[in-house]
Amino acid sequence: ETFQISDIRVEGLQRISAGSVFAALPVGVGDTVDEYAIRASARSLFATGNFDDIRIGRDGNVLVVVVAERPSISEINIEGNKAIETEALLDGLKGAGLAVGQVFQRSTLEGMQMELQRQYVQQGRYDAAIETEVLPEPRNRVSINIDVDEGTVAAIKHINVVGNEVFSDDELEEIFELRTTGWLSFFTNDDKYSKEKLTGDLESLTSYYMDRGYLQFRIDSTQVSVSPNKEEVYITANVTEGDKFTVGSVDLSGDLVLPEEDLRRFLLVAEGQTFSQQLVTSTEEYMTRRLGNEGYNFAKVTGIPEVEEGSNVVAMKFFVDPGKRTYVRRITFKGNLKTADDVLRREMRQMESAPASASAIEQSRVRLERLGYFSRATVETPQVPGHDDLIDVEFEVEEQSSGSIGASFGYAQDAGLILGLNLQQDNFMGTGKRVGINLNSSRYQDLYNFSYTNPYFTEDGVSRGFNVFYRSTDLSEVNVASYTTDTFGGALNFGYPIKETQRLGFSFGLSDTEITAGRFAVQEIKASPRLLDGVDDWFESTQQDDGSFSDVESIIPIEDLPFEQLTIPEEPGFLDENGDNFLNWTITSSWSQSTLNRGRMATRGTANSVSLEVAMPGSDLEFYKLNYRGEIYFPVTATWTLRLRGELGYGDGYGDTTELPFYEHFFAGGFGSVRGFESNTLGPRSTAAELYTTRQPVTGIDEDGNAVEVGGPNGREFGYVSRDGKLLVETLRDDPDPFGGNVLIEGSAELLFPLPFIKDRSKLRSAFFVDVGNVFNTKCASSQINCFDVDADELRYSVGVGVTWITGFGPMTFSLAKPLNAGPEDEEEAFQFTLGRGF
Amino acid sequence: CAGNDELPDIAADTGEQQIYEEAQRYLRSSNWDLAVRSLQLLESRYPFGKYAEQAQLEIIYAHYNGYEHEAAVEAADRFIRLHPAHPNVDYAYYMKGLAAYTGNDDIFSRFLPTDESERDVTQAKEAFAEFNQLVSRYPASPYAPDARARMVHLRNLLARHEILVANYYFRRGAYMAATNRGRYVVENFQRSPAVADGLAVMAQGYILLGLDDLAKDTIEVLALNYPNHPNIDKNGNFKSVYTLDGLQRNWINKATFGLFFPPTPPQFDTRPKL
Amino acid sequence: CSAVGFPGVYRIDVEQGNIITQEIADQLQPGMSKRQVRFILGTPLVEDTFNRDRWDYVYTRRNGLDVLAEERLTVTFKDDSLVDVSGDYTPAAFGGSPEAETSQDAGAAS
Amino acid sequence: CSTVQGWFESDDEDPTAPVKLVDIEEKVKIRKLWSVGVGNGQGKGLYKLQPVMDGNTLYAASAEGEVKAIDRNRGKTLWKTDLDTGLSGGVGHYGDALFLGSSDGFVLKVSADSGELLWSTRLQGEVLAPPQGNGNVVIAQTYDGKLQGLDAETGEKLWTYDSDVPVLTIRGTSTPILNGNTAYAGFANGRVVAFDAQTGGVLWEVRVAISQGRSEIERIVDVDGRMALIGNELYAASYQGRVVAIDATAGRKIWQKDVSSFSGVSQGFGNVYVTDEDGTISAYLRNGQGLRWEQDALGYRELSRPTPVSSYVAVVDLEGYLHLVSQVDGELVGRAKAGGGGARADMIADGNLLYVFTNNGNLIAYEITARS
Amino acid sequence: CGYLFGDQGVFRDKSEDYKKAPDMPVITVPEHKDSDALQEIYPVPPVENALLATEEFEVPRPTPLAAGAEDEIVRIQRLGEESWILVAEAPGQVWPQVRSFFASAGIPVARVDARAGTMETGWLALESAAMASRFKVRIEQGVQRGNSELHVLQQNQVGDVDNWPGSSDNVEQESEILQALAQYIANSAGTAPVSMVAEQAINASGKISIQESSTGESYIQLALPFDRAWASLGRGLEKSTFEITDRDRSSGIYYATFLGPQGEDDDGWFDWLFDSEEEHPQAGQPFIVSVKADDESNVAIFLKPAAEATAPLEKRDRQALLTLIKGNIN
Repeated sequence: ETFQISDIRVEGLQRISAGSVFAALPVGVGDTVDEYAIRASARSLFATGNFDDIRIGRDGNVLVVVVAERPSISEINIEGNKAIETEALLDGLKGAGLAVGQVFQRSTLEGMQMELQRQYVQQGRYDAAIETEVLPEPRNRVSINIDVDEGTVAAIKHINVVGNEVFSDDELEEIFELRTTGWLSFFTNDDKYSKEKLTGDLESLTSYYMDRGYLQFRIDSTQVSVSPNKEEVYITANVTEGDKFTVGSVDLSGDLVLPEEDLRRFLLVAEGQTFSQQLVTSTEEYMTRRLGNEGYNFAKVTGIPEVEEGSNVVAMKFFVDPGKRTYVRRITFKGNLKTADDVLRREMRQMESAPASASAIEQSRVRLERLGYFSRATVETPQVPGHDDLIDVEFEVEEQSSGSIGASFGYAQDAGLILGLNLQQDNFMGTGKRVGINLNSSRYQDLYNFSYTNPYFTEDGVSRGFNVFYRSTDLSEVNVASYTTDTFGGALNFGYPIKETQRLGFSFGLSDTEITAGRFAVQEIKASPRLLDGVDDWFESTQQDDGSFSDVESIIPIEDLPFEQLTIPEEPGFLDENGDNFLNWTITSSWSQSTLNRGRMATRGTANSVSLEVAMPGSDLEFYKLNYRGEIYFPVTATWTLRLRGELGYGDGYGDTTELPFYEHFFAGGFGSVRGFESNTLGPRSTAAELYTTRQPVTGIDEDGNAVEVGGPNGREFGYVSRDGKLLVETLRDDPDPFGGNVLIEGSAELLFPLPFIKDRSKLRSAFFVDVGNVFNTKCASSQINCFDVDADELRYSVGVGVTWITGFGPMTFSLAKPLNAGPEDEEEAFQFTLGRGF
Repeated sequence: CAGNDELPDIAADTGEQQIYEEAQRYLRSSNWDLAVRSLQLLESRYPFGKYAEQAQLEIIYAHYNGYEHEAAVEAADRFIRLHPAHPNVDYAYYMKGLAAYTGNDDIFSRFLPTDESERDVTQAKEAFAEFNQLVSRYPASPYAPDARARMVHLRNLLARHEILVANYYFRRGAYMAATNRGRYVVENFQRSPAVADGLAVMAQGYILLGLDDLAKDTIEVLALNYPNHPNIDKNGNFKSVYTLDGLQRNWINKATFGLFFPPTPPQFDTRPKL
Repeated sequence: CSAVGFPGVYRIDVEQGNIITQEIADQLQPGMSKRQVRFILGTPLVEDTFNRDRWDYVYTRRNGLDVLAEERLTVTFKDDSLVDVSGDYTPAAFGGSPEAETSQDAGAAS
Repeated sequence: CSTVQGWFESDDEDPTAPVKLVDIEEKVKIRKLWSVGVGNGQGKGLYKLQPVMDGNTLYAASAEGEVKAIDRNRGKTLWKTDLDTGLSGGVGHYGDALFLGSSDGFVLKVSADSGELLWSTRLQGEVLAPPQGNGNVVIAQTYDGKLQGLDAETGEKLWTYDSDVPVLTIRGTSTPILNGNTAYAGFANGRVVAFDAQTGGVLWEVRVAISQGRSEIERIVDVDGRMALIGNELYAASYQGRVVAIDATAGRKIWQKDVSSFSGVSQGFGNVYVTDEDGTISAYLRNGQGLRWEQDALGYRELSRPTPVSSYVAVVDLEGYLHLVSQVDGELVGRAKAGGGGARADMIADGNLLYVFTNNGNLIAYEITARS
Repeated sequence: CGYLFGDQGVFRDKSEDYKKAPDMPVITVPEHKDSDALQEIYPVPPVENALLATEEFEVPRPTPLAAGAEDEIVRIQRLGEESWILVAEAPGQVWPQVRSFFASAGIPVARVDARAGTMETGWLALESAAMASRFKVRIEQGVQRGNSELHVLQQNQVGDVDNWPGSSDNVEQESEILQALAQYIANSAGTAPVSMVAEQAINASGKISIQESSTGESYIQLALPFDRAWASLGRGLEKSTFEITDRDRSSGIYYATFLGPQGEDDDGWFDWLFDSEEEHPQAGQPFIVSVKADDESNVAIFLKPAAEATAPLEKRDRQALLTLIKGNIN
């Protein structure tokens, strides 16, 4: 019988809101309902999945709906899972609609079990067993315990290719990624079966044959089976090789757009050659890219081999469909949270509202990565909806800090603790300008430098900048001849591109250098033997035959020391000849070229730079320094790269400066040079200073002839000792310090290899290296040791391994190197480490 | 093993009320992650208690203040999914908008003189879409006025970005690219103040492209709508700032190969100094 | 001299607009619909907001201030049918001489 | 610290671990008569190369290609030949010819007197079971689910039957039976099919098991083990399915019982013997009246095909132990160590002589006598 | 450092600029030119009141959902001689309980109008009464969201029996039924059934809310007649730890000083409103709380610091105090 509903009453609700129940009911107040409608509403309520039991009755004209809510899940805990993380399992369950707080249904329990089983079967764990247990909790809730026995992963025991006559089973097995259990399998897991890997292997098997002429190779069927105990997997592939084909004729058809011989240049397939699918695909690729450069972004080139009946010859037909000439509508950038839009846009070689060129777009992408502001730049060219010849170009970049504001802390063996506040920002405030405020102090050098460069002073890339610096170095600290230099100055610099990847640079600098030679300054700097300042009298004391010296007859002030008492130094030191304060203005011109694929940690391309720094006539010192630096990367395998690096330096004085000033000398050894040797220690040594011997006279005669304690009441006076008309000379014994030279020859070959666990190779680089190099001096002082003119067999070699890791503080590098032919004077240093300075 | 340094584990049986009070104290003392933890504890232990909904809302607030914007959006999404018809669901939409609006600015960025319209605009688009959800669904919500004001700001920012790019292309010499960017603003960003500059860019571009009659029409519209635009002189014709043979350069610049005192390229930018 | 700065500064060519050839332009017939013209000439990069019935196919290639190439073709419609084609490649059907003069390729003196 | 402990505790009572053997009271004496080595035995491909008996000679083959004819009495090798191809299926015998399957998909006919190769024909899939001959046709079953009929004289292909192979199967195929002009074969899709050997026409088809369950593993229903034909009754068993008695002429199921076996069925003493994958040996009454006895002392020891010998049934387990149970009540009565890493190949019984071919290639002859 | 951080300074605080973002009209195009290309790909939808708070923007806290710290579900409230039952459940849930009350008490129900929320009994003779009488129960939404109120009207069977009197003829009978009904509802709480009609008819969104005046000052909007509102505001102020020093009903003003949380150990439900642990900034401040009737069934309640107040009342604190008071009016 039917009745008209005056009201609907729902009873038994706990958590579900009344609103959602009323919404689920197909009937409402005022409807007339019959038996069928009531059953339909019960069904639709049940469909919500929230209720275990629904009873619908009548109370007069009020429809009474009594529901029993399904329990909700209070917690899910999983034990016994080792291979798959609990989170991963829970995520899988959430996907199957099973999570804490959800309504619990019997069907979802089976769904859950199947889901977990599926995850394990996918991992090749065919005999995994899963038990579930549901425990009721108060307030109509349930908790679910899952006990997993993961079983063992089925390992591949046997792979058999049936029907291969041309290539042997072992040869084919090499192609397969799936392998039978070998000794490395515990690590590479290559003996774990997975469907994807098998499909991949079958594809590489097919292309292996197709690339060697077997056009009609096909795989008839593959069988995968398990041993009864489900721990071993057996794979068999049944193939029909077909005959080997050679290429008969090759011709192009369709709308070539370019003259035929332009496109034919990209033809890798030639007559008489064995057919190779690989060559066909790469020909297609090169031609499509060439057409892309012509603005045909949607060009399609398909190579179709047509078999001439009955023969093993195939006629290759390349059909060219250029599609419509495409234009770029808009170029957008994504991910440049700090870098301004025009900093990216000015690197573009592709314009908006212009014909699209695939090579220009790719070039733009590489230029973005070469900036060094981004760790990665990718580009997509989606078609503009509604226009089949318009594309948008969407770049996405991932910014990396190209410098840091704030204190930087570094440690290097040669420089000790490097403390400094530096604001070396290549992308200052995202404007693309390079700003550097460096306030560094370390054991041997204090450097204050402010530099500003705008690489895009004009749209075409003419750069303009300046820098001012003050540097005071005390090189005695870092095993270089003991002298200190205080230099300050500044320079204006400009640069502009002369080709897509080459730039010229000019810099006009002015610098004032002051050298203070230490007391023990080496001979090359200050002639020896020399008088010590602070000792201003001498006395004659004759040596007795028992070796002692006679008493001092008289103390004579230094001024009236007869000249011939001094020994004449054979060679004047640099400071003697040129004084110790130089105001030079220098012009540096440089040519640089770079096709590196990444600003930092590049893996492909070359970079060379030649620079000539000339201290112009009219400066106190007139010298020039020529410097070449180059590096080139050869990809050896997909992941191994060979990097060759070289550096040459030559400097000399001209005009009235006889030699390259010693503080401008080249040094070698240590990081960035020949590792395995202590830094800056290779090459010529300085000769220790010779000083006139001083001694305290024991007793002395005062002017009126009676013995007196020389040195006066407050302390011992010093005086020079002379013997038979000559002041005695003693040489300092401290070991000779490296002095550098005016010729630098250096190079290294590094084999970059991937560390097994490291995925992000732009952050960490490891390499085996062979370093070679030394410093020479064309004008060795006669007494200088370890000083040679340019001589190949004096080059030092070392071999070792080094790792650089870019951390938050900047690059951290360490290397372990073994010198092969260290000279007697060279100081070796096997392990070298520096933080805050790259190599 | 070593117990992790979790929140001092609140005794299992502390009542719903105490945990909620605990969370309030952390919120008041701006201790955001502890607040989040106790609110989450409250929710998991009493998922259907009377504070559950309120706790979910306050988790959003705590995440946002703790600069964990993704987590705030996630919490808001969860609230919207669980309580689509909740009277306070507008708050969740609003917070999603705010999280996208602040994006990954840190504490300083509101002071730095960087111009957002120069930076990546995808963040602005996302924020606009989120606020749009709120304003179009709940025009009466107390948060709607603030959301709408931000939407207007975002739209103007997106329009300004187009003009900046147009200025670059004028400097670069790609006049058609600049014109089309101007046209894009005029055609798509009606009601934004950048439309005036869009028209000026179009006019200047057409002149440089030699399409004078198109330029004439554009100038007529510009003069009609923005008579006091800097590129319109008093009797309504257009002051062209770019010519086909580059910018005038003073003699010093010429003498020093263009390296010193370069002419500053004109900019179409009539943004009022706020 | 128009050189901004140092001699030999490398500047990229700035290409703008649609590339049209006489051969393509000759396919235009009066009365064609917008869709047909768009199929032949491609999407016009200059489609003015206020003159929907006029399409300009302008092509320029510049290096700095020197103009390397400049061609233009203007197509006007009247309620969706082609009425006039003018510019460097006036097609025969619109009174253009069969071999239209070649575009001025000579770049301005740098 | 739960993770660290997790590594060391062994899989607590993994339910499917092989049961430890327990000493039994030997009621039977198993004497080893002789043993002959045949090449490297089954090799690595989980093959099931089975020796075959013809009168007084036993023919056995090994995976690396060695074939031997051995005199049954004293185990003397009559002749030995090395076919320079890997072998995966064998040794079929009819008349004066032996039939072998190579792992590269060839069927070889070899002279039973000298081992000289007569012909070889290339098929598509691996031949994992001994091809059968009846004088004018040779039947070979391949691993890709096909059954091939070849001309006995020339080896030329006559007909091919193709069955659909499920995604995942148990390694190996069943051994076809050639009885006069009808051939019977069990397939990986859980069906047994009868053919007219000459023309390849299908006489009847019976479904032994239906694959159910969700994952690929649960859906395996291979009929892999050897079938048993006695008179008009054909017995076959499938993995995760049933043991079935079929009326061989009508192709009608007589009775069926649930079992999961991969090593095959045999019959004797009025019973049908089958070993389940969980290690129980069951004897069902041939007349379908149900189970006669069941022996589950050898749980999960991967038992081979139960082979009736004199009044006992012999099985070999994964460690190579030869067990004898009584045909009457299934009681364990004898045990001997055959070794050789187990013996997958079906054993051959003649009277109270039992020939076992171990996986590493030893063909051993045993004589079984009851203890007094 | 005005230059750096001031309004025109280099490091100007830009976070408020969005409030001044202009919204311009669409450009007019001369008629002979096409204008169909003009559109808005980022349209900004209209908003009801586009008024923006002028002070510095602060991330708003989620407003508290339901107040009512009291635990009992059912209470009888009196104002003058009028009394009614306040139930802490939505009208949709109370309605069926009233029906089952009459059914269990064997009282015949004559007319039911769920939309208006009224239920009328037939004429029944109570033992002590001289004549028959009948009752009319009216259910309406409570002041707070999720609450409801039950009003009972009693009529004796005398005189004009067709329509109901303004107030009950016999007050004792009315309160007797009231008590019984309240008791019945109190002990049938928990899994109370929900009626769809009642649920949808009487919206349960509460009669009280905080609005912002045109001048940006927030106030409490209360949908109750003046005298009812005056009474419940008084009780609400006391519960919100205000001490009423004086009141002037005719001009609708309460003089009250805010005492602030008196350090009772378990902080009140609303302590999250006051920032610092220690003394609340407004504690001890005198206030003027004025009640202004907008119409005969709506009032607006304003909170202003009294003349002699020492601490200024910022927006945040006014908002907090008003929310506190709002929570305690029911």
